[in-house]
Amino acid sequence: MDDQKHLEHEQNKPEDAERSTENPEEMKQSEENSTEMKIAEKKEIEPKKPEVPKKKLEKGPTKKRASIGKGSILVEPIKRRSFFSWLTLAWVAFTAATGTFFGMMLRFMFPNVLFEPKQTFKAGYPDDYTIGEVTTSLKEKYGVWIIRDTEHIYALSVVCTHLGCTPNWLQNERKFKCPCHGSGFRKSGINFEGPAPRPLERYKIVLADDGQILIDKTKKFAYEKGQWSDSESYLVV
Amino acid sequence: MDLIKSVINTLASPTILFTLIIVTFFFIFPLNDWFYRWNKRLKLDSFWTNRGGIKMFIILLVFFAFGLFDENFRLIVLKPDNVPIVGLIFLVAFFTWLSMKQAVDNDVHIENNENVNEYSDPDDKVLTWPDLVYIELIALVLCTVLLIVWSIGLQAPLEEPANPTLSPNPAKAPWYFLGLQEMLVYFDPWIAGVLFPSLMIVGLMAIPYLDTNKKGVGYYSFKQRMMAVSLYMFGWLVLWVLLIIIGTFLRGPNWNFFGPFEYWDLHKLQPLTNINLSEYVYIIWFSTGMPDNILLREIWGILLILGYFLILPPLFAKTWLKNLYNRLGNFRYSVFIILILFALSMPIKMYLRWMVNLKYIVAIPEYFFNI
Amino acid sequence: MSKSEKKKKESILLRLGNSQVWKSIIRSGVPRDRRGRMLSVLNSVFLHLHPVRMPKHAVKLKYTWCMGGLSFYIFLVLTITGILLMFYYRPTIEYAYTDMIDLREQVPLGIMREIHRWGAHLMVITVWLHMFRVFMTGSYKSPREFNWVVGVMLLTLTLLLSFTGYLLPWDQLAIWAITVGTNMARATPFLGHEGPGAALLSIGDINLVHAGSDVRFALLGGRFVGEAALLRFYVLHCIGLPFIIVIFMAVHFWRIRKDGGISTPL
Amino acid sequence: MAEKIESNQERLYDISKLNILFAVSSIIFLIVLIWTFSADHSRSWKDLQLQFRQLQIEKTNVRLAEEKTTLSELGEYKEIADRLEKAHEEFQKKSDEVVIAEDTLFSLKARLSKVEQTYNFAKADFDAVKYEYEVAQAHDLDNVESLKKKFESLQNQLYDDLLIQQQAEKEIENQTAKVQEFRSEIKRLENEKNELTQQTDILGSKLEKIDPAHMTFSNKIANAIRDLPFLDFLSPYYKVDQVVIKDLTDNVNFTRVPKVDRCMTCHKGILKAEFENDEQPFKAHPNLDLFLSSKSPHPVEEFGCTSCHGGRGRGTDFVSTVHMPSSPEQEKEWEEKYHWHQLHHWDSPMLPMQYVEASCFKCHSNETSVKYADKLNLGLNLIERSGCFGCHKIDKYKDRPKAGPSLEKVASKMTKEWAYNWISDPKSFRHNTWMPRFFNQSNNNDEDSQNRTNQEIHAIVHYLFKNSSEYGMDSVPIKGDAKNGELLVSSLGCLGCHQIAPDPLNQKTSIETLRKEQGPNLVGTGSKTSLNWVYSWLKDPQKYSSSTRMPNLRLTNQEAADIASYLSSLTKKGFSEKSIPSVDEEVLDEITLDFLKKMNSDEDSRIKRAEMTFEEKLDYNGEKLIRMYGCFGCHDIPGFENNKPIGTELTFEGSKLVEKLDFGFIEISHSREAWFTQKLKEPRIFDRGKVKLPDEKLLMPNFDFTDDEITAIVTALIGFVKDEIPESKIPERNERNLAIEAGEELIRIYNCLGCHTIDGEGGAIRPTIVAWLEGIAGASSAEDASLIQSFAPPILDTEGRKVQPEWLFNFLNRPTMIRPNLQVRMPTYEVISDKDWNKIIKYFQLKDGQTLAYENPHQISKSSSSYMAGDVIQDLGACNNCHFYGSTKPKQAALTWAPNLSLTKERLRSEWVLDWLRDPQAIIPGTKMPTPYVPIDEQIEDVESAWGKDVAKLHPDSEAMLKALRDYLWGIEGQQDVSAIVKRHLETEGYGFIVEDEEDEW
Repeated sequence: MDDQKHLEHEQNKPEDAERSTENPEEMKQSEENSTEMKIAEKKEIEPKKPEVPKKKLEKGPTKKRASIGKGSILVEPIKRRSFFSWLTLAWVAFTAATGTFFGMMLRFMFPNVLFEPKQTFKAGYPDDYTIGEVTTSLKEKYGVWIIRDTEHIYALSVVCTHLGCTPNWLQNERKFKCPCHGSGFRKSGINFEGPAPRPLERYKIVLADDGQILIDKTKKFAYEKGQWSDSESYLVV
Repeated sequence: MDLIKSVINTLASPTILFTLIIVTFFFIFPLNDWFYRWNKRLKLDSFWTNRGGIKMFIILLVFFAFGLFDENFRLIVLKPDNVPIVGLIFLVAFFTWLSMKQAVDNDVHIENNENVNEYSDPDDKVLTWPDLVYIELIALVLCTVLLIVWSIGLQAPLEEPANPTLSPNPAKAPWYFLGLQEMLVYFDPWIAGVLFPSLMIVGLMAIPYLDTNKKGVGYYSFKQRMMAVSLYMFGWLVLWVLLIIIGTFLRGPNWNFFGPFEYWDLHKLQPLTNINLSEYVYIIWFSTGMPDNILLREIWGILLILGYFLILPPLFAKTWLKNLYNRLGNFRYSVFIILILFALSMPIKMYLRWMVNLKYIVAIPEYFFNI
Repeated sequence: MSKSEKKKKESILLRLGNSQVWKSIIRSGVPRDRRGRMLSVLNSVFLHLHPVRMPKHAVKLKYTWCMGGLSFYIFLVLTITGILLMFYYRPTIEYAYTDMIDLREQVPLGIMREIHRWGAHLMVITVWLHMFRVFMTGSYKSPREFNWVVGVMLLTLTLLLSFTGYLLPWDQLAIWAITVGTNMARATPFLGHEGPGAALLSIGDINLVHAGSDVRFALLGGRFVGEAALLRFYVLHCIGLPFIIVIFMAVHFWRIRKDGGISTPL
Repeated sequence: MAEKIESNQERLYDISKLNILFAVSSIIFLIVLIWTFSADHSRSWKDLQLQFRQLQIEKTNVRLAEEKTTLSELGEYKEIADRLEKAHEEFQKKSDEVVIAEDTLFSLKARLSKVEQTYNFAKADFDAVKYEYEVAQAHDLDNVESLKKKFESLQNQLYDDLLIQQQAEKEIENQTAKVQEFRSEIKRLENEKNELTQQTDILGSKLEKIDPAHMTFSNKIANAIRDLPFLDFLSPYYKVDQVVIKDLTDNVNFTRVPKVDRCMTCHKGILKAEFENDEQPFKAHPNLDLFLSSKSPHPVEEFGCTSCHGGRGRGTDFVSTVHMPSSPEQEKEWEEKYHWHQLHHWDSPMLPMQYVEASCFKCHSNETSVKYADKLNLGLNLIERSGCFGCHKIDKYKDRPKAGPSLEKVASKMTKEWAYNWISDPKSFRHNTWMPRFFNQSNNNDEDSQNRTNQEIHAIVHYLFKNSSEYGMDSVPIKGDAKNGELLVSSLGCLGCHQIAPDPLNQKTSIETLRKEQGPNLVGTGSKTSLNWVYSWLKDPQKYSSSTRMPNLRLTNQEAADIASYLSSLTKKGFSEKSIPSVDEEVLDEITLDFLKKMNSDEDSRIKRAEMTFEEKLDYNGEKLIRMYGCFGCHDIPGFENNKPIGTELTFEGSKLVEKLDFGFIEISHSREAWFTQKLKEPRIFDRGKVKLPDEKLLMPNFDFTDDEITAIVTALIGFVKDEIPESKIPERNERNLAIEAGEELIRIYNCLGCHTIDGEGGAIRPTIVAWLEGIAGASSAEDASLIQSFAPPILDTEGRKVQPEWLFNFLNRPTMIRPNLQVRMPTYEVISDKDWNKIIKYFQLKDGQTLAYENPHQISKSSSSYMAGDVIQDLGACNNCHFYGSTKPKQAALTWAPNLSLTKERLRSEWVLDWLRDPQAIIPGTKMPTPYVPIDEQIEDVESAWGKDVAKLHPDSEAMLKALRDYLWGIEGQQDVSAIVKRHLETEGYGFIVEDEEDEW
């Protein structure tokens, strides 16, 4: 009835012993286990029983070697040259294949097309915007603020440069304030308080053929890289 | 009443709270013999007695009971997703007490050359069935009961439908990441969001390899592993649990600090202007403009950082931590000290921000590289 | 142990316990003596996680706090409630939120969702406390170093599981917590498009690491938290991470036994 | 060896062999995985994009070379380049000064930064204290006073800081200006140069992006690696392009999913006009003004591709997109080139190009004629004219009048023999009749069937004549003059709807030709019916059939008699003489039994049949056959007033699954188009090879459509789809559009465009006007376009703005003479209800943006100065040369006569009159109305002396003068109906055509 289990436990023994050479405490434990077993099986001792551990014990050293051989064949001394090259080749190929397989998994995560909303849109005519004001009406739909100062119109990203929250324009304090970590930005988009590391980005803004403002969110202009002087980062009015 | 509240509000402000805790922490959890002596002298180990435990429990209970009468406090504490953190506070307090009590108990035994409480004769074992299995079963049943009662009593939060264009104010990460989020206030995302978490995981994993102390296995003990326990406690209680508590209860709209009894006013303003080290150097001290060359501009910060990580470790190895260095050896010491320096950089940076409005030590936003 | 007197009479239960069917399933029958109790642990695939005999302190709640066991148990509870929730929940931006409302309003015993959510929080806490306990008893020390490492992995995975689940209700709390959380991935050095070094990874005018090809994209399946992110988090939450955590758990439990059971003072 | 033996203990395999096996299998594993990548990487669209890129490079290079040559030949460019060089030299000389200035600027900026820092800190402190102060104030806290003090001191400090900051800013501004001054010349010249080189620069930078030859070294490397397998997610050049249209959907049966079209992945040039002449797949869309471009009404972002063309939009290769060839040749070509086969797993394959207009109907289904979709329009018109909707329910044609004439009084019109011959083969009498052929078709032309069908026709004719009711015909009171009748037919406007074409005209069918086929071709009228019938019909069509669309032309007895005798003279030889098979009771019995058996048992049927008399059998069969063939679908037949159409409903035929079409044994491609085409060509063909009883056979008659007509009808049929189109995509259902649609439908039904022209459409009658003109005034007059126009029915452009609705309503109900010179006569449509007239009037009004039904009449005072001036101006303009003033005849001959001006104030709208006077040609090009003369170029003194002070007062405001003229027009009174005068004049003096051209007096 308990043959199988019994066998298992016996098999474990040499391994336990092996490891427990480093660890006396553990040896105690495993010994305990085996004594435990003996007690447990006293009533069902079968004639085979003494044979099995004996056999195992005899084979112990050989088996140990064999098991090393299984795990790391490099130890095997035979025909060093020929198998060394085959084995190296095998492992190189296997590793490369495994790498390729993980590459496949990685590549699979990047689809060839995206179903994301359009990044280019028209935002009315320049005259729709009041000088000196921040227009927040496009924030919800397109994710931009449009700001017109005396000479320029520019489109500011509504993504906080800290962690991507959406700041709010506080009209009275004349600043953008991020609710997540308290970063503050001036009307120009330049950061002046809180943890934001850099100013808000500006989007490409040009006049379309029909005289409307065309904003392209795929093209960003970062202040710290000096891109705000790029002619597409603002619209002259 | 209002006076108590305003006192607590004031105490809860980060500078005071943090300073208080940092100053007292290592007296409660002594780092070395010097602290240990003071700990004894101040009778701080009386926390870890039954009486101390009950006192602590009562204080906590009274605080919360008292707090619940305050509308602002109630509003925050009873927010469904914050309830686990209230539970966490009690659980952490209880288990800290429980473990320390047993540890202190065992310390006495060890000092008296007695067996620790956990010791039992290796031959005198108990059968797993039914003792362990049974108490496990009971624990599971009780746990299930707790979970169901909790579930019936408190509905899981469901707010308005997701709106990608409208950030709630404040927008918070799940509570168990609020420690990280709190760090984000002081550090660039790549440090607070990527480097620190990775180091935390790596650091935790490294613990068994760094702690060469063979003592203290299988029983609660303190004195034998004083430094290990205290450092762990610091990381766990201060840099993790405390930051979570701050992030949950004390961070309000616009990520401003609010006392536990303070109304979360959307319009509250705090002076948060801060500037980089390079600006300090070139603008405020040298009164020249900022150099165009990035490396030149940030050289001071870079030197400072290099100094922090390259000069301090050998310095410590020669002085303060000589014993430790000798015990751990080169490699272990290096890893250990680097991890510790990283952990320390957190409070350091916080204080720099609070005291001198320092934003970044190295600020190269051009390459998203800020420290 | 001392209850062996009770076996005097062959009650129906006992006959049942000794029947061929019963014995074919539970080999040891009803444990009535020492051997029986040992066998009941040894023979059960579930119980043999435990050794047959244990040191006394290991049974004491005062020592173990039962946090490891509870963590595992809560994991099972979460698995079961999670599977149930999957019957009603559709991970699409059209339905995710409304399905949550329906779970609350219409689905019989929709309390499963509460159990799942609070259970998740509780599991995070129990895992932390388990780690705390293991640290305080020095149980990470040799020979259990590696199991501590595995434990840290399990902690990380627990947090990730909880985090991926956080998005699924698709409410403001969810989307913004995940937005804030995943935005950190943007700043991953070299791999995130706003991380240090990412700008260096470009050839000519071609930026190799940008919002559409960085690590955050791989996580979200898009440039922002949207439909693809919901699906990816759902898959990670329901299959990906549980698959990994189960493997680590198996190693963790196996190693507890192989490393000599629960830590014991010498 | 010994070692080996030892190591082989407890071993089964030779380890070195296993190593080799492992190595080999790992290598194969690796190769297979690499293969996976390469298989995934090679896609047909990438090859096409590569080709397109080459094409683009070639084109751009050519254009760049052209631009460069132009530039190099431009003197201006060289000059600027030289000047720029000089400016640089100049700048170089001043470099020392520049450096100093820039240094100053730099230090100023440094100062500003410092000042700004101070200010920022102060501001932050101030804001915080301000908040605290506000809170304290609001809640009346104790520390208000101290906070107030703090607040005020900070405020002052902030102000000081601000002043300092502003001053620093000002200094920088000045210094910047100074620094910029040095470079201003260079900058200006560079701008000028850039303007000239703009085009070259654009082309150059484009080439730098696409042409490796123009790339920098690192870009070349990037170009080489960006599309490699695995790396192609980073920043690929070749990628799938798509549009997602959220509100247009593909039907996947359980639900509808947003449309995703990836067509432009291969059709890369589709939106670029410069590729208009390239080969597919790179060719630009041939009609970018109407489709795809963002300026067009159907931008690609909103409509995609497959919403019109069909096909599987998500596909990215030739077969999976379900391309469909438009001809067998193309099919063959595709099979060779693309391994094309029809993918059957998509219910809406691409439409072959010839049917693509079908898709217009998806959204424009309510329009009577869809602009630019000629084929679809033709198809829709053919369906209407052929009366398809008589047997097949089609929602679009709900409540349309029946296509054929009423047969309620048929016995009075023709003989039974004629009717028999007509039914058996209508085209043998009239080559272009719409009446289709039911008999002698491929499934009933064998002898047995013919015997049977002959008897069927007998029964039908019997039924029709037996049930025909009395028609009180008038007999012709006067002898008609056939010659004059012919003239009248060609001049009164009959030919707007009818033709008299004895032989096929061999012209392509179009909307225009169809307009002339509104009424029957009048050939053979004499053989068909009697003189009296024609006369009575002409005098009052409604008397014969109350539902006929034939209008009343208000003919005098003489005119009617003339026309009747002319029409009666048109005979078809030999038709009535055709022999008719005799009635065969035996066959009739068979038919009777077949019908009876459908309702009764075999035995009962026989008994019932035995009880019937011969007459009853004919009756019984006639009724059953009319029911079976569905004759009542097109004709009013007594006893069939409320029957449902007999055919399949076609409202959503375009969405019918191909699986539901019975292709029988006919081997044609299994597509809707092919089936429809075949069905129309040979309606009974799908019976071929099938064993069927007579009453099981297909019934659809043969219309003998030409191939072009079939294509057009199939186009329309395919367009009858069930797709749900969101409101946002279909033309807006506003009041205006609805009114226009309703009006257009009526205009179509009553064929107004047979005579009138609206927006360039219609005027089918004009060629006959030309013929008439030629007959009456000679060939030279017939070539004069304005003359033709003046004798053609009026152009109705701007009608809505032009006339007062109330007048129009009265006119339409009781037309009166407006243009005295016209022979063509506006008929009276008694069949059109007031409601429909209102729709038509509303149509005209809303089309011209006229929303008011009632308006204040234009008020004038005859004593006003303006009126007086108007009097003078009308005199100057000699309006009375052409226009009637009440009963006063115009001065010139009838040839140039124009409307009676006494009608003006009731007929026209004042605003329109002003526009008209300002420039008549702008409103109706080619009108003979000249722009009235107003004296504004003359000196004011001359004006006053010549034309009086009233005119001078308005000088030199031409607008005011025209207004004055209008006021005068509104004052003209007198007799309105001048028809009697005109008639008398024409009878006595004729039109007064003059063969030579005459110099106009004005």
